[in-house]
Amino acid sequence: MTNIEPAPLVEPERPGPAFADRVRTLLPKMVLAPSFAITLIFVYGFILWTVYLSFTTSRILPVYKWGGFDAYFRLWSQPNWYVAMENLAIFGILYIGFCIAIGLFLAILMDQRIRAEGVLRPIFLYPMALSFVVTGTAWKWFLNPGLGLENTVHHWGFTNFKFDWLVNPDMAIYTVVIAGVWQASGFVMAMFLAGLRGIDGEIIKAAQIDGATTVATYRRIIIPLLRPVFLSAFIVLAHMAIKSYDLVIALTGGGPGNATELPSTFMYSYTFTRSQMAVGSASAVMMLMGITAIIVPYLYSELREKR
Amino acid sequence: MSTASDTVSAGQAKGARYVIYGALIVLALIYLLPLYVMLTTSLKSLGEIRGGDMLALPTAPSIDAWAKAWGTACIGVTCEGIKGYFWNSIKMVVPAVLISTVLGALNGYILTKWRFPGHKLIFGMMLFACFIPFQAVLIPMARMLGIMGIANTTTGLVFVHVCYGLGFTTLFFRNYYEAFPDELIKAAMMDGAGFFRIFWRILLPTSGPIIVVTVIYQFTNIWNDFLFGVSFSSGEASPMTVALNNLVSSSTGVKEYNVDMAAAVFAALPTLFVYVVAGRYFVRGLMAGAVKG
Amino acid sequence: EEQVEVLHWWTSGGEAAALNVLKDNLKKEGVDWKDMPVAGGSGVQAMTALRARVTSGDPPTAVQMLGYDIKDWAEMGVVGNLDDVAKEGNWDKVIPAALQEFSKYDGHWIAAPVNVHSTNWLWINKAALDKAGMEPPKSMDELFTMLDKFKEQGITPLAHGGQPWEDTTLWEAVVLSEGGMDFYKKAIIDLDTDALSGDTMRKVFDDMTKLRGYFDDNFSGRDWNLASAMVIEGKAGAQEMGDWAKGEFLRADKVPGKDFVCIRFPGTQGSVLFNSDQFVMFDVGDDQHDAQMKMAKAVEDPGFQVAFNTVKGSVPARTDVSDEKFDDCGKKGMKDLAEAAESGKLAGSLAHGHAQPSSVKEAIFDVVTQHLNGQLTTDEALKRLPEAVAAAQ
Amino acid sequence: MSFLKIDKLTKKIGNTEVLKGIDIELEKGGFLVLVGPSGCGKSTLLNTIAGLLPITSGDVIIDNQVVNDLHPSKRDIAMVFQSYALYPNMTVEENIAFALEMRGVSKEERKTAVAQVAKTLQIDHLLDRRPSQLSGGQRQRVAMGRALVRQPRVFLFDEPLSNLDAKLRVEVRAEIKALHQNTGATIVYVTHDQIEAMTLATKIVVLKAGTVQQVGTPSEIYNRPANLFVADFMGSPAMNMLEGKVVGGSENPHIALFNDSVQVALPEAASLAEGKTVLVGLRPEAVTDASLIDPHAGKVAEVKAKITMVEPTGSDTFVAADLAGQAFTGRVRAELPVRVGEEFAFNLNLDKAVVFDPETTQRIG
Amino acid sequence: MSFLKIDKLTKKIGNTEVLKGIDIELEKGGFLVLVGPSGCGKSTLLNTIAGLLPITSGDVIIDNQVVNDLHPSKRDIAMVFQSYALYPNMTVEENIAFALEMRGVSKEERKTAVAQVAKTLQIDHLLDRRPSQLSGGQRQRVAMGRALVRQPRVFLFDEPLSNLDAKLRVEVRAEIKALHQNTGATIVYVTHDQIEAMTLATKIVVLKAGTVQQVGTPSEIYNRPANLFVADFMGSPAMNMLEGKVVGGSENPHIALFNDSVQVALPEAASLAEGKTVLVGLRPEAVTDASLIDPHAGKVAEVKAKITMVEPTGSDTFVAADLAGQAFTGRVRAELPVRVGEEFAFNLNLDKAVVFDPETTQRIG
Ligand SMILES: Nc1ncnc2c1ncn2[C@@H]1O[C@H](COP(=O)(O)OP(=O)(O)OP(=O)(O)O)[C@@H](O)[C@H]1O
Ligand SMILES: Nc1ncnc2c1ncn2[C@@H]1O[C@H](COP(=O)(O)OP(=O)(O)OP(=O)(O)O)[C@@H](O)[C@H]1O
Ligand SMILES: [Mg+2]
Ligand SMILES: [Mg+2]
Repeated sequence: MTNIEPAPLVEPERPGPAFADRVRTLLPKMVLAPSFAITLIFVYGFILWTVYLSFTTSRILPVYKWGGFDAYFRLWSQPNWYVAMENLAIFGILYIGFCIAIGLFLAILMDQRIRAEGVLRPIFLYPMALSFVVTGTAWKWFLNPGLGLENTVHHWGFTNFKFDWLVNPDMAIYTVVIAGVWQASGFVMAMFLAGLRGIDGEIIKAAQIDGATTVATYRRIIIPLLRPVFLSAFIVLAHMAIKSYDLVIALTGGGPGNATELPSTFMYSYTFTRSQMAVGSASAVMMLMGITAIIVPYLYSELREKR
Repeated sequence: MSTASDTVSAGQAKGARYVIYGALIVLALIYLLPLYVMLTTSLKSLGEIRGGDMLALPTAPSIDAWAKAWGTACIGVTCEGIKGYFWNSIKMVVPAVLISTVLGALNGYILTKWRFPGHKLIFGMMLFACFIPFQAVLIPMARMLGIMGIANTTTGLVFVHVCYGLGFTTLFFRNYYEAFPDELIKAAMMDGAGFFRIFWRILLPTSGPIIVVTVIYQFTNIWNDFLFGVSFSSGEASPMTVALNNLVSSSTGVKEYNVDMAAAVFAALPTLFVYVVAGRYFVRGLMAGAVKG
Repeated sequence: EEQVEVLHWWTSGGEAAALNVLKDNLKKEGVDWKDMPVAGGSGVQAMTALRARVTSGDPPTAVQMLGYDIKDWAEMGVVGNLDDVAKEGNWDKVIPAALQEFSKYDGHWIAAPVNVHSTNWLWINKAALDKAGMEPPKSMDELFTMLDKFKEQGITPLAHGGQPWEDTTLWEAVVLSEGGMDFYKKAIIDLDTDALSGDTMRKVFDDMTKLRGYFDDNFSGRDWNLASAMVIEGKAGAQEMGDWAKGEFLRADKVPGKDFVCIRFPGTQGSVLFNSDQFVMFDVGDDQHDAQMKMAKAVEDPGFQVAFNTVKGSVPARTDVSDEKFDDCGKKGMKDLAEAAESGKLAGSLAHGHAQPSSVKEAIFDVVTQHLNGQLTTDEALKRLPEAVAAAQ
Repeated sequence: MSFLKIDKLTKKIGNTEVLKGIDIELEKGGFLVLVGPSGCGKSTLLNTIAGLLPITSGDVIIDNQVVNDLHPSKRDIAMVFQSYALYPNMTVEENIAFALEMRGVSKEERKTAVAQVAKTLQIDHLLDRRPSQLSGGQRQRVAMGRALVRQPRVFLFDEPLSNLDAKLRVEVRAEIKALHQNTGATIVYVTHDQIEAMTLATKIVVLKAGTVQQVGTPSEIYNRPANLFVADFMGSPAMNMLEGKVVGGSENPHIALFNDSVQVALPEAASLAEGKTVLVGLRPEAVTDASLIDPHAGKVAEVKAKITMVEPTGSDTFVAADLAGQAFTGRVRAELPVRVGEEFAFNLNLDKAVVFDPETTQRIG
Repeated sequence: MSFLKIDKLTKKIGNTEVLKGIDIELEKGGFLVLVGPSGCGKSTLLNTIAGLLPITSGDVIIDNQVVNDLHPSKRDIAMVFQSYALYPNMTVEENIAFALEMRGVSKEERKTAVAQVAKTLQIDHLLDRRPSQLSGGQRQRVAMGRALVRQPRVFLFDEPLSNLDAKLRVEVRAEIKALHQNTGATIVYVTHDQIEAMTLATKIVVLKAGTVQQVGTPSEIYNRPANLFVADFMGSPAMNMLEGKVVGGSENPHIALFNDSVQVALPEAASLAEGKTVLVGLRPEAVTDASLIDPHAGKVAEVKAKITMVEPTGSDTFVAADLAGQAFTGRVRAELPVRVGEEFAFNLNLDKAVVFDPETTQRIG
């Protein structure tokens, strides 16, 4: 088949990359650049700025007078800060724990080929759609012993019923947990539901044939398979827990006393109402460090595993 | 021969299903309580609210409170209800959601299909931005908005929401496009389509589920935002949440709970609508990748 | 077209109506009113919004502000100058010196005071008082006697809203009652450590513990006006609250002296703790300067002062305004204020930011609130109070 | 007596009848292969046998016990899935031991059982790995181990080899065959690979759209397909279908092919009307060159035809040709120099011919 | 003169060299098939030709033009992907017309072009469907249509048939072959199916770990594999490798198999040391029964061996046997009654034997 032809006299021509081609290769970066620049300035620039501010003597407005570690000393000598951190620990653990437990429970129930799924799903999801600016009042009533649940149960005739967590400094933080779980657990349910729907049906069949009961199938096979969803849910919830602000303000305003103070409310009040901007910034820096400690390892492992 | 205990008797299966439905219905009722309280209260008269049982149905339902909240309630020195603010929010939400979604989609597209060294770092940095507490950026943001000359305008608010929504939208689209076959991009490249054409003609038309997730997420977040709204807008240009706050937490005077609740329901309507209508696609979209989050 | 943009948190019906007078007055002068209401938490959100506005380089024309906040903002060099208007209106004469303390910075007028509130009032339901068969109490002991009698009647003896500023409003009244004006000044204005942790202060905290026993269970987080409503409706016997509470009573068609009694908090007759809402004028561009001046002038217009303060329950910021339009409580308020100013027994209210900058104020709030809510014992509170104050300075 | 019996089984999913009355019997130790085009209901049938899908009517009987209402775990059946369905969160050892664990077997016993099975399948060095760290063939063996360790009454395999590449497929096929021969297990096996079906089965069932087309041994299915569908489905390249006519009156009744240049005997016990059109099936290997024709063949015909396409596979060469308007494919010796356009003398082994009625599509005789 | 030339092409991905100096030439109208095990770099090579991956060093030359830096859309190459890569959001018609649209072809012209291609591929009735509504074979044809409509200089196919079932594969294979013959297109085709490679190629390139093992015609590759890897890789079941020894001194030098019971001639032009161990490769079809042995074979040996396994495929029967400790597989006539355990007389066609040096793994001679 090969025809015998004389070898080519001219070297094959070698065009360099044309200008249009160079633009073509640069184009993706050019499109990404604005977003990245925004992130650099408006996130990382501002973080640096906050860090700097925490080393100044700023009170009501930013001033750029060096104050050393003074703000940090003040921060760590505030009993409020310790209360805030302790509350964050309680709130964070319970909030994440209950959201995941309830979200998973709901998702498992919803996954049993429920007829009314289309009706139920938005019911569990809708709290996520509402801001606490909207629902705060309803919740405050609901938990208020004089108006809400306690009162209602009294109306029903159970006069011994007591539910005064909202006004009890020892228990108030738990009401914040309740409202928080109400708000976010539906979202977690959606995540788990998506995870469950993504599991290979053959694996579940295999488990059935292997003799696993429904409970064993969930415990040994399905729930371990949802590990990535757990991780995602944890990250989403952790950042919501750390950022929680509306929730506390709408429900308790940080009270009774300062029983429901969280780092986010602490930071807000020191920066904006107590005119101690440097201390507020210092607390923001501490919060950012906390977030970094949680998020960066996650991001690192996430991005390294996948290509 | 089979013994009774060995079989999955129809009765047993049915019993289990009753339990499941029962549990779901009870939980659904609990989840609905706050909304129920808001709705019934908005339909009650003030006297009935003060005297009565929060959970009771209104004895004489009336939509006066709704009319007042919408059209005549006083916010500051003007008494025109919340309707104007409703449109303010729309004017802010629509562009902000559109822009952040489009940018997120483009970023996700680039970070999965046009990779270059360092793409992971850039993505990581953008993702970390999701976690920054907004209180910490208020002051520098105000300064920047001032410098850019869009302080105290709707444009400024849109800009702020785009800035801090980018991380999430990029994350959603990146995870979605990650699973999108590279071959399709290659095929389109060989067919002669360029960067934008591939995006516009090939990726975007197949991004339905994730667009739904992103739009829902952004829409609710931006619609419900209070902090940025109160800081970067003013007066009659304020978004809904700020107006609602002004209505609900005014410091003196008789609290008109029914009007407050009606206003709150108004404020919640668009997001509720979005969730109810698009809820199914939400789970589907999450399945399509966002779960990895 | 001239325009003023006003940041305030007077969003409720009555207050807004009062502001409308000002708005209309300005309209007549050809000045437009751009409203920027930010409700909630006695101006917390408003101050946040203000910071954003100022840092963005676009401050509002005038901002409703209280006490030390004014000084803080003035210190930042972002406020305007009202000297011309003040001179024209002879403000130096007609506005009490205690207010000028806050309206002037570095010798220049920067704010136009709208009103003077005083905080050491006790509001009593007349029916309950009559039932108890008592005269209004004159000392802490008599107060406790009265509250005990109320308790016997099966009503909540003392209505209280459990928010930090409300707790501290009560607390500062008790401080004034137990220690008198000198002690108040020593402890709260001068922040004397001995005074803050001494025996008198111990008594104050003991009283607070005792008073708490007269609250109902649900006081935590309640808005003050709901507490007032309890007194109005006869569910509670009395409430300690500033004179703005009167507005609630009036709006419920209650008549002073007939349906309710207003007295100075027991043991504080003759002394007045005040706070004053002022419109601070910010440094806006020259094009808006004229409108700003017109507004300042309009605020100090006697007609507006009367119109506003009769609604708000406070007394005019000018001493040269006739009291004839005011009711009994208002008249008493004006009289007390004048006397106290005379005798040097007029001092700024801590709870309302007229005694200390907000950092110290909030630090004291923390201790008072936590003590009232049982998170701190009296001993701890006495130890914590000077510490917290020191840390906040 | 049959060990596994499927009796008038029907299965509806939604409104469509996916299985329309299936009757199958399999003796103990038999190897039943289910074949059929995609979507014909093979997996559905397997799932109903396993109890993973409820049946609509009919019975599944194992060892004389009707198991219709028995939970999958109680049927003592093991199943190997197309995707293997290994538990990704468990090691190989845990995967294999899981079924025993669920049955409450003690830890030591489990260990011994797993070790033994792993040795048989030569995966003992992999016991600590997770499925994601295994190659396709290794996964396949783990899936088999998981089934084996339970020593169930019946094994079900759903296209276990379809994810493997050609080389590995041959290996694993041999392993499955050895497994069957060594353990005497009763197996139901789904595939759509003809070679797999032929080499593994003791009995083949051909399904189409939820109905059984033919049940028989591999050689019956291959050599005496019951109808056109089976004939076409089994074998690659497919059986040639040549149009013939019944001619010759009563003296010499036969089927005339290629304008009577080839004469095929009428099938026994069949009375066909003169002039009837029939289809004569001849496999490509029965259409070959002179050197490859079966020397023991009783009736061989030679035809010359023009070559239209040549496909050398290395071991053989497939030659497509055209004669009298009929296209057919022959398989000839790889060494023969055949070229498109030439004439070639094909030898037809008419012993192998099967005759179909084009109207009923059924085999005649 | 070569139309497509790949010259010392290397490609690094990260730190690993995926392609290690590939040299390939293909004349205009040639059909080059790339084969090799999974991960050997076939797709990578195709992608570099298409311009979808930048190359590390070396050149890709099409029609005397170095295209290294040319954008894929400018190379005038069409590619059919393993997954077909149909645009899911477009109809079949839009899919096919997309490339033309991108090139600014007018609407009517597009319509005509698409209609013509669709007719050739017999998908004209599907033009309004979306890819999700098509069967595997139909998708495959659409993917081909998308490539065809552009009339490119070179076609690239990346395992286009691997997702199809056996029946369909045969059909589509024939279609691709026809396409090549009718259009004279220049094609580079990746597969790991031996039959596909053998039947389609004019030239086969065997790759292993990024290096070319052998380039040749299908018959060269099949009959004279360059090394053990190629021998083992092409053909299923694989080529038998029998261990032999060089014996016979200088008078009668030959290779002794099965303890010298079979004697294989030394390859020409090879001088092998006495006593050296070599591997003699014999394909299964060269190990057969008496009736199937090539009558023209020059040297045939008969050995009797014990049957260890029988695999009837219908058209043939593969028989595994064991002799003198060496296992081998033969292919015998399907009709023969062979049984495991029996002795069978295999005829070996020694003409077909190829000899390898086990140390270098290269073919000898
Ligand atoms: N859940 C379901 N709902 C509706 N139809 C279904 C469902 N499952 C299967 N079917 C239909 O039942 C028929 C049989 O499906 P089945 O999976 O048994 O086919 P199969 O023979 O295993 O095919 P394959 O060879 O592709 O695996 C198909 O037509 C399919 O569309
Ligand atoms: N993006 C990448 N990063 C790192 N290694 C890669 C990448 N893409 C391919 N490789 C490696 O390059 C080698 C060749 O891959 P390629 O896809 O070309 O193989 P292939 O021959 O097409 O295999 P298959 O038959 O499985 O399709 C593989 O070992 C693969 O692991
Ligand atoms: Mg199947
Ligand atoms: Mg490949």
